[in-house]
Amino acid sequence: MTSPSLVTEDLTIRFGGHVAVNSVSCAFHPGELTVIVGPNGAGKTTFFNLISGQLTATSGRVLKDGTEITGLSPSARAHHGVGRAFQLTNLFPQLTVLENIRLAVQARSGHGWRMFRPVSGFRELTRKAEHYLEATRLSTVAHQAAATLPHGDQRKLEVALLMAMEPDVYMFDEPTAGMSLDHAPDVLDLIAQIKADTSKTVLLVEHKMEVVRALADRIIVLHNGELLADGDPTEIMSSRIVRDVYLGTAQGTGGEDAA
Amino acid sequence: MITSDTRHTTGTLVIKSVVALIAALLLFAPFLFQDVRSLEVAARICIFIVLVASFDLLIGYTGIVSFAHTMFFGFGAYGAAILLKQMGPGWTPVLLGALAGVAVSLVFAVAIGLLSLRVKAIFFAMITLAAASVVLVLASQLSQITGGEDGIIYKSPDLFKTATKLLTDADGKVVRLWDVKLNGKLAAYYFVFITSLILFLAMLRFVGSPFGTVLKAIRENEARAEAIGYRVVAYRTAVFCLSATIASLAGTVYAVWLKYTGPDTALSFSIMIDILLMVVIGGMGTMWGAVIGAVLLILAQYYLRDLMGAASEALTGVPLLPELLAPDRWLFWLGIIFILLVYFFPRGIAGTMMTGRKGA
Amino acid sequence: MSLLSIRNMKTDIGQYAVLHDISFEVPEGGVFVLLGRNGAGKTTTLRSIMGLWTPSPGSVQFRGEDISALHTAEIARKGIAYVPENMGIFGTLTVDENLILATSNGRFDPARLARIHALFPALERFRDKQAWSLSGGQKQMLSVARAIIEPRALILIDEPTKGLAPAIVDAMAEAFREIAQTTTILLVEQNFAFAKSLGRDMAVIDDGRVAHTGTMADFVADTTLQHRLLSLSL
Amino acid sequence: MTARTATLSTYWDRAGGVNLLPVAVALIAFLLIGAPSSWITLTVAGLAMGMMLFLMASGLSLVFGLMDVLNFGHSAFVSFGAFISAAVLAGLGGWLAADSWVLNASALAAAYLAAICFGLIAGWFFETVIIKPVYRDHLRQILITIGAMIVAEQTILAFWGGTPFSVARPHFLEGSWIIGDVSIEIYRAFAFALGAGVFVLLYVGLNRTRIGLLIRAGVEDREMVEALGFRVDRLFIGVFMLGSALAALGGAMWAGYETLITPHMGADLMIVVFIVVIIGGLGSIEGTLLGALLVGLMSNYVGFLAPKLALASNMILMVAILLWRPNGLRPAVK
Repeated sequence: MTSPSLVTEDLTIRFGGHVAVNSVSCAFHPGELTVIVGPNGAGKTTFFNLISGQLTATSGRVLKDGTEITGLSPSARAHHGVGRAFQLTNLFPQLTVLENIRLAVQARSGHGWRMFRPVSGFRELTRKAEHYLEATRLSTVAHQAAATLPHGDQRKLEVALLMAMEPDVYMFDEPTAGMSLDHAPDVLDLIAQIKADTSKTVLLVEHKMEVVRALADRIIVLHNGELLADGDPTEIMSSRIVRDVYLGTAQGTGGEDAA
Repeated sequence: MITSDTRHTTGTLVIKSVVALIAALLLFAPFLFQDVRSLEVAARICIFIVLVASFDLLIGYTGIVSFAHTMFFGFGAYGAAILLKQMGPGWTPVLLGALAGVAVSLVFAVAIGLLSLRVKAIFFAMITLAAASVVLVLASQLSQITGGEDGIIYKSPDLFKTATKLLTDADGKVVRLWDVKLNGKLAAYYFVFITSLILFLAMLRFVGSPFGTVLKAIRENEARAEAIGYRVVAYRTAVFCLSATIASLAGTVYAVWLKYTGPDTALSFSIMIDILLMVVIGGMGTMWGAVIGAVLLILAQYYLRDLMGAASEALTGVPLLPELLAPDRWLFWLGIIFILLVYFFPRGIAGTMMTGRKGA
Repeated sequence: MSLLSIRNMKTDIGQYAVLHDISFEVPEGGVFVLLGRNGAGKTTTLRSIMGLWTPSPGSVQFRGEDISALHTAEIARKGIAYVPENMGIFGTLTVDENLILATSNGRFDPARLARIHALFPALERFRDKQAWSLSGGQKQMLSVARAIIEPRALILIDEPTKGLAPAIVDAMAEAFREIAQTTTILLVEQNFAFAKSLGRDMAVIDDGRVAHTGTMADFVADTTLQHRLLSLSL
Repeated sequence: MTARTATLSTYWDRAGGVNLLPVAVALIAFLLIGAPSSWITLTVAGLAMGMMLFLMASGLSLVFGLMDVLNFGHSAFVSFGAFISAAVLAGLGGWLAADSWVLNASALAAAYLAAICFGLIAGWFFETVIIKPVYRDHLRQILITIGAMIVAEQTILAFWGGTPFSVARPHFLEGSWIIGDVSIEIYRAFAFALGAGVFVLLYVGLNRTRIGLLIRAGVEDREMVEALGFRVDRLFIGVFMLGSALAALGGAMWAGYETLITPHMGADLMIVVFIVVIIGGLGSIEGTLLGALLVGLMSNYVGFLAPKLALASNMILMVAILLWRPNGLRPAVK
């Protein structure tokens, strides 16, 4: 087995007396797509925030390719190759789609500090940005302000931003949230494409079971901030404990999570 | 809302041609307007275009509200003034003064930036206001160095003396071109014009560069900019320093031109108000807005006041109105116009005209 | 006549259009459940009814009166109470202060207070404690108690069981059943088991539109429909 | 954190925490100044100045806490309060000159009342016309209120001209009490007492009344207060008017304290007021009082020990406190 690209060790965060993520230890490997499931309030998004740096852990460590990144800022973690997309649409609303993507490409290229040459002089940035525009089928709206896009396209742009960062670790937080079923496949295709590249590690928070079934190599179940189960999709999906969590009969929160 | 797209609408073309026209007028100002006062106005316009544009880098492009911009302008002006006074006229004090002004500005900008750019915008505005007023008080108290309230009078480099002849004819008299004497005054004006032009073009470069796009990204969505890998605090501090540096250089140039530096010309809060008015009236986040705002307000400052004076005299006898129309009260009207503008045209003149149809 | 009727409601938040077309009728009495995936627009629907976002004009009728243009406070005074997802507890105020704030004249009706204390004994025990020191479940109880400290016609409740321990969820279900005898409840819930046990009528929201309305019994019986709308496939 | 620092901070909190800072400043100053009589005089002056600053700053802070609105034009109320009370006092010169203690006091009361009434009316006007259209847009808020400040300052100039205006003081507040070698200016003691009285009223009003309960709740979660059926926007106008009236009263008291006022006094005081609210933490009147006392004491001590550093000392104080607590000493819970 390959060495893990991302490892969490006893990752914990407390808000006052509430333990939102409780001592989660987990290793994620390249070429593997892990779906994180769990009822609302289980700590999935918080877990993501701890990995990508929007929150800093109370205790425990995060390692990327063996380097500790626990205390780093989100931008520094992005430079270590940890990229994430957000659950709520989180774009640069007044900038065009192309500008949005180019910003992500540029962050990756490290050209952000160049101030004496016009953007148009950086051909490779635009070329790459256009590549991701095409990959996400957003070319036709390239010059529209992000805020004016329909919701589905905004979700795609969210994914495009992540792809343009070219991270090693991709983290998707409910990429199809709020999308009707007819539009979701576009985004799922994109994730499948990323998954096809065996050097990439993908983490995905997702509720829709058909998505989980189609994409997951592995499922981990979070419940009340704790790692409840971890393993092969078929095994997990048929396991008693997961059913109990989802149907609200397990100890702790009940929750039909698909709602 | 500040527009980011400057695609070629009619409005954009109009604004750009107006700016080009202003540039041409400023370039030929000494030949077009041959009285002393007009040249004074033209030079002031050049300096303020730079000053306002550098403020726009903060407020319009990055969304940072600072009230310390005159402080940096003052550092540059006092740097040159103090050295010109101590060392006598020459280029060395000007250069050293510029460097010293920039150095002090950078120290302050870094300190303020690191201390308070992490906190809310409103906090930053309050802190810069406090810092600027402390510097203003210090400048008037340290009178041995700064000349206190009276300021400093000094000589500029010899080249800029009115008596200097740039070109002489056979009789040793100064050559006239279209009836304009090619003397030191002319050289001084072109020194102002060219340095301002260079600084302005440099800023145009900055905003069109990858760096400029990062600033806009931070203005739009700070958290996401951080998440895709930009160190927001570093960029904010950097643009604050950059803007401070340019303001400081503009201050040095102005000090050389005026041959006088005092709290009223280089540090006072009313200059800060002028800058704010200019950037808002012209239009934030466009650079062109800085040009239009600076030109309009300075023209108003110089010429509208005469008009008001006449109106005030005409209304003698009517209660209060003459008082409100007195030339010194012109800020009253400007303040009202400013408020109305922020309500109804928050993008200012340039922003409003350049906004294309939505989603175009 | 239905108590609350939503017709073609559209809501924009800032530059984003969130609700495209929401229509449903809440009859008087019982619990009406709104289901839907994360981000589908359930919370926005409640907030639009409450006037915390601006819905399209004429889209919200309460007892036959258009309330879509009213101020939130006026909507509340019409007899609609709101229990938000974050509970909206005033942490620096005591439990009693939180409750008294929800009365219109600053005085408790002793009978109603006694009923609340019977429903949620913890609120009596900690009357003078600052509300931030309560547990999550107790805060939720306080938030619900605030909504019923005076008679109301309709209570909007947003995900009351989120992050609560099962014992408290059961107590909450019990309390809701009691409240529903006198007051209509419009409940947004992700916990299907909980929703199932309480709801009489229901609607499913998806992508800012209403995807289904009907009775809870029919919806529970129709697994294909559930599967399609909620992806309940575990 | 080590066990030792934890214990220290526990002791600190138990003893009153940040509330002790003014006491600590006073003690340090006592050691530096040496002469007890000067120290007492300075302390009284500092406390008086602190109380007046508190009046000017409390409205600003509360308004921010309740509506997230920061009024950069707040200083206009201070200046107007000063000028209006000075004008009333000048107009009632006869009463002031009279031998009767009652007439003296009535003149002062009339002046303060005029300032307060102006503050109430101007506050209402300001909130409805200037602030309301730009709720929730900080950039435009800053710009608009700065614009309003310009207009207000120019109006004062138009009315009273640019020359300093001298302020009459009632006879019974002139002079000092001499106790041993300690001299205490009567006006300062009076300013302190009046300010302290207003603070107590505000404190009781906020903590013991229903309106106060609504305000405290509104500072925490405005939407929820509205969802409970209360018009926070109307409550806010009330708070805004109260804050403006307090600022005007503070300005009126300040006018008597300085005895010579210029139209720029508001803008100059504004800086100090900002420093006060930044130090104290926006949104709480306890924090504002703390910040005001600290600034008042520091200004007077430093003004005595190193006159040139007086204003810079406030700046240094602010920087030090921000480095320690980036949100100020006692910010409102958000």
